Amino acid sequence: MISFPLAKGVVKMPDYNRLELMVCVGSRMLEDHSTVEVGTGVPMAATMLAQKLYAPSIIAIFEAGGVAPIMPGLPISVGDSRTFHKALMASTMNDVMETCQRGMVDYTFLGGAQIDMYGNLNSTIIGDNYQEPQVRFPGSGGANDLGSLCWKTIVITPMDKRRFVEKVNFITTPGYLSGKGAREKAGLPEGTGPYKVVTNLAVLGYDEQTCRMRIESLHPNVSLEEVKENCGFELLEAPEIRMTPPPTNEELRVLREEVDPEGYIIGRQ
Amino acid sequence: MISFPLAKGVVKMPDYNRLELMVCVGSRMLEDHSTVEVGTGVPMAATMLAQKLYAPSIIAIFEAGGVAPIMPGLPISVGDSRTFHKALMASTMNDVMETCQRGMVDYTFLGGAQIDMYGNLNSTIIGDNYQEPQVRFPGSGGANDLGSLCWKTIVITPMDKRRFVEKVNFITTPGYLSGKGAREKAGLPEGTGPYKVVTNLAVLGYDEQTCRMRIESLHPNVSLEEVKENCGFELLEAPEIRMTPPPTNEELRVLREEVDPEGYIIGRQ
Amino acid sequence: MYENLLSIEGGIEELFVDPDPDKARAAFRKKERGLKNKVTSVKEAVDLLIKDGDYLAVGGFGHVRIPSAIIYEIVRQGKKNLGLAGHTSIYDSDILASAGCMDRCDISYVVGYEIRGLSKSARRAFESKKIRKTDWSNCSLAWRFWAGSAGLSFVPTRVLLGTDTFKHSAAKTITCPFTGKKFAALPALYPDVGIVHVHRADIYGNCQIDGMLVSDSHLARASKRLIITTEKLIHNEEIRSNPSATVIPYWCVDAVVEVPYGSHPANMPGEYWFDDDFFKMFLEMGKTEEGTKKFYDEYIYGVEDFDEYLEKVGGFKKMKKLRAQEKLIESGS
Amino acid sequence: MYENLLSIEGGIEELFVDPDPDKARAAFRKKERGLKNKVTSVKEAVDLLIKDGDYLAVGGFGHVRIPSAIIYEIVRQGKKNLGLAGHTSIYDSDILASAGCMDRCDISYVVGYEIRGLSKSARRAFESKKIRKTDWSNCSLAWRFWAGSAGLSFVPTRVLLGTDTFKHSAAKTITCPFTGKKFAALPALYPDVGIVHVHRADIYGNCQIDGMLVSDSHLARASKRLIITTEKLIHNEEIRSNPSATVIPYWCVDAVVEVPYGSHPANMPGEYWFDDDFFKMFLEMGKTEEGTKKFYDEYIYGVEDFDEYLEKVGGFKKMKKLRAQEKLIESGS
Repeated sequence: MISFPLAKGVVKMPDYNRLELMVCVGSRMLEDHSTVEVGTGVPMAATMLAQKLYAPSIIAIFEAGGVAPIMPGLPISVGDSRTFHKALMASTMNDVMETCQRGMVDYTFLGGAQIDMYGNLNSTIIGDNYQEPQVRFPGSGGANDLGSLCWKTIVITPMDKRRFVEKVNFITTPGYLSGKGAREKAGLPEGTGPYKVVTNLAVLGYDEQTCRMRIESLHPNVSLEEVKENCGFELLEAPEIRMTPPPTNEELRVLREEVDPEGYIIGRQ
Repeated sequence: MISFPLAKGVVKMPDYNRLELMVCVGSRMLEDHSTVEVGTGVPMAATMLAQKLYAPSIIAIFEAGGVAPIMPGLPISVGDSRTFHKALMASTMNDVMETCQRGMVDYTFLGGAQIDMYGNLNSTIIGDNYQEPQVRFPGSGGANDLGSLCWKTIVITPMDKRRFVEKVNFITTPGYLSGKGAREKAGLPEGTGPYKVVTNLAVLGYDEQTCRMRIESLHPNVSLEEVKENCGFELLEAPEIRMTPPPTNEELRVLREEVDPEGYIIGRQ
Repeated sequence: MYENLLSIEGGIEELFVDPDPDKARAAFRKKERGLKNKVTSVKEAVDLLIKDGDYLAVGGFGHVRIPSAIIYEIVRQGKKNLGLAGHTSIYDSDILASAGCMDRCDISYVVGYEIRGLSKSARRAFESKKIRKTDWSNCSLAWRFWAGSAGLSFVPTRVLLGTDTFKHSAAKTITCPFTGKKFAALPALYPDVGIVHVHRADIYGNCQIDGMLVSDSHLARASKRLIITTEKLIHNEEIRSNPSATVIPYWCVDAVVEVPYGSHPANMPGEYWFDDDFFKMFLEMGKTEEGTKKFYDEYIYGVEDFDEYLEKVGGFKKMKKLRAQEKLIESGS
Repeated sequence: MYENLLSIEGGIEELFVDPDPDKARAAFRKKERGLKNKVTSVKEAVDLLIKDGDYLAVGGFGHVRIPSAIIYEIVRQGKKNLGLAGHTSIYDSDILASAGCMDRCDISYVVGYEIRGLSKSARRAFESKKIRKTDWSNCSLAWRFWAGSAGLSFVPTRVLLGTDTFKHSAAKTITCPFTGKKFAALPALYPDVGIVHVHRADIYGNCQIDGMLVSDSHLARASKRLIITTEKLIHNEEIRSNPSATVIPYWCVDAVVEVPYGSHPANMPGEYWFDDDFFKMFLEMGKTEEGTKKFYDEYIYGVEDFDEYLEKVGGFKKMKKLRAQEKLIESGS
């Protein structure tokens, strides 16, 4: 089922870290000439890299109102002045989210603290007591809005058993909820939902029948076992599992020199 | 009950026509430093005259989005460029009507083809067949919105039995509907409703208990009988009926020279 | 508190446009996202984007900032059975209705010309049952556009309630789940085609409008297809130098046509005043069917395009006069 | 189609603000309509307009265009038991929560500083039950402001549905009377006090904002009282020369304070960039309770007003540097 020969223990190339890897792989996901609503953090770097290399005409949209900026540097915030620098429109949160709600936004690109097999995301709390949690995370921000309203949700997050869990503590942002048809039953727009998960080990997608997460491509020098070991639930496998092409020198150069020279994202290891 | 001595047949001063009279009387209705949403036609002239003479700081609002303009001439339309000339804001219809809906607009100033004893207005059709009426009038325009949402509705319209009718053919814009409490029961905002009707013969108001129209002041040389004869329903009388002060020379001069020199409104006799 | 939840009252007239947000989303999903040059001609825009039977929404305020060139071309091409959002619709609805292009109309304001009075030609059209009618108020149509632009199927409001305007609408009542209060639920309005005249646009369709927007930002977003006419085409760099001024983004737009004086005889705020003489003539001719026919023969069928029409109505000399009136410049003569 | 009308699902957490539109209208009815000079000081604005127990809404985007001077002054005056709309609320909510000024919060985003990570001081505050919490999403709070600005009690949307964010909100489901589809009804949000920092305002409170508005035009309109801080006071004639640029009209406003650099350490679009060093220091100090206490002692209690604070954080030299960063001007040194 695996179409390339790789074993555990192969020496990993030390020339990029896992965040650089995720940003580079994420940057290749976005179709040119499509609209993408960009969440804060890693997605901003991946989108900026995509614009510089693969999707020069991708339309990046930011939830505070920025549409299609020519970003002079990595935004620190999805609402800062870089998100509307030489933009086509500097609008409002309502306008942007209403644009998502009426079906004009193809992708959203999100991070997340926890994810389950249906792509449900938790960025709210760890713990059972909502009013007095073990850890309080920021909450939805725009994530629930975007994961509800955009056509396809791409998540970028590193992979380990604490993040990829059987059941998230709190569904902040809807994935496929409890499985096929559950989004529509809940009242969410028809035909929307999780699309890909870009991790430091693999690219994951979703099985159409069950809406469960599956392995679609393995990153260089990563084995299927390693991916499964780092996941807290049973991962399905795509009919054909490919190898993710490694970050190219060009990707890494542009990422390090032009996208995030200060290391806000890729220096957070 | 009538506090001044005037009989039918007294010679009327020919120095103003009935539209001039209505505009002048209407211009005195508006409190300075209040917000008024101005309907098209006569109300525009009355508001402009008020601004020049009595209520320099009245805040005129127009339904296409103009707020507090310094009008260089009589607007032809409640949406033309004069309604936002040197305005404080040039906004949208939604913003203006939402401002009314949240209770920020004190008065609306409307015209109307037919009115009944509860101040319900018809500007839609004459005839019984909605799809094939005898006369099709414009319809609500903004009148239903404004009469629903502003605190006090002032209507300016000449008086005769075809206009002041027992039952309007079509309630375009709500007055007190069927009487006290009916607006609230229908779902309209609490405490809103008709306030005054300025006609060519008298100023009319409403009885607080019954919400029925009543005579409050008679215009110069107009008798109570004349008012009643020109009304298709029984008019109540205010405890004290005053005499409307006649248009002053100053009012007429400003109206003719500055407000409507082209006679768009006052020349329509 | 909730006893009213099931007692929905509803207007009795026809709902002309499906408010289903998922059907609308399916249409919006197909719209072009890329930055494509969309500049075309009036003729081609109308030919390719407006089909017989379509439901139209026209921007501006009836005789202010209306897309006259497109309206005339619709008549010239003989489009049939159109629906229209008669949202403060004055000269635009009159021209379409009197030419027999329409068979249904959501009315908030038609037939009237504000202080210029009623139009006989529009009355003939709208008093006939050939145009199926449903009544609303100005802002109920504006809110319906908002609901469409927001991808919803309805919006609650506090207008229409208790009136015959409600009865002859297609609104319904709804009970607020928080307060138990009654609201008028208005169905979202997703026009097949929106048509808006703007001050400036780039070739992709990013638009700037001076002065009041009326409901055009929402109307444009709610429309499945959108035709923009613009006084001036500007370079994309001008758009990008002031992104706060973009009121309609390119992704809403399917065609951009540069039409200077494209709103004549209407008022174009900041550019030119109403052509009062023209309106007077139009309303006078409209008093008889023959007059109306003559008007169409002369000013619409009798000209090749809008430039020729502008020459017929007075050319540069007239436009200069209307500009001076708008700019409050006393004429020397 | 209507079988769902009565099966209302609802979030289980507390609704902090009454969405009754008639009660809100009664409050708005009392607001001043006249053009009054509303210029005052930070101290007086906070003293007169913010009462213990009030529910606040803060404009901007948490660390972009926030009204820092007012936030600090609220702490300095020791206001208590405040509620807050935590709508992309970052530095603003942290400062108020960590100082113990708040006892309840509608949360869509707190605790986080976007790519700068989480704040320990905010976590200590928000992980405690001393702050009662109800969760939402960013745009559900924005739509709640819209519903307030529109004088409604609710607005239907397609977010929150199916999630624990819904369960721990105070939203309810509602069935569309036209399509039978399920929506999330969000209660209108009418804050007691809104606080917005803008680029320019006149003495009456007519405001201009450059760049994205986020939700501020609606937040401002929905608030029963509104405090504006502005980088610059401008003459009313400037407002009247460009009425399309007015995003908040004076009638919403109760106080206007000129506070240059009034958003520091936040980014003020077009004016100055984030003070990165300051944020680094703040987040570092926040790691311990002692550090947090020290921060407040030094930067809030230890200064008389915002001008003194600006001197402490680096004065004109620092502001010049932040301006250069925002303007993308390479520094010579």
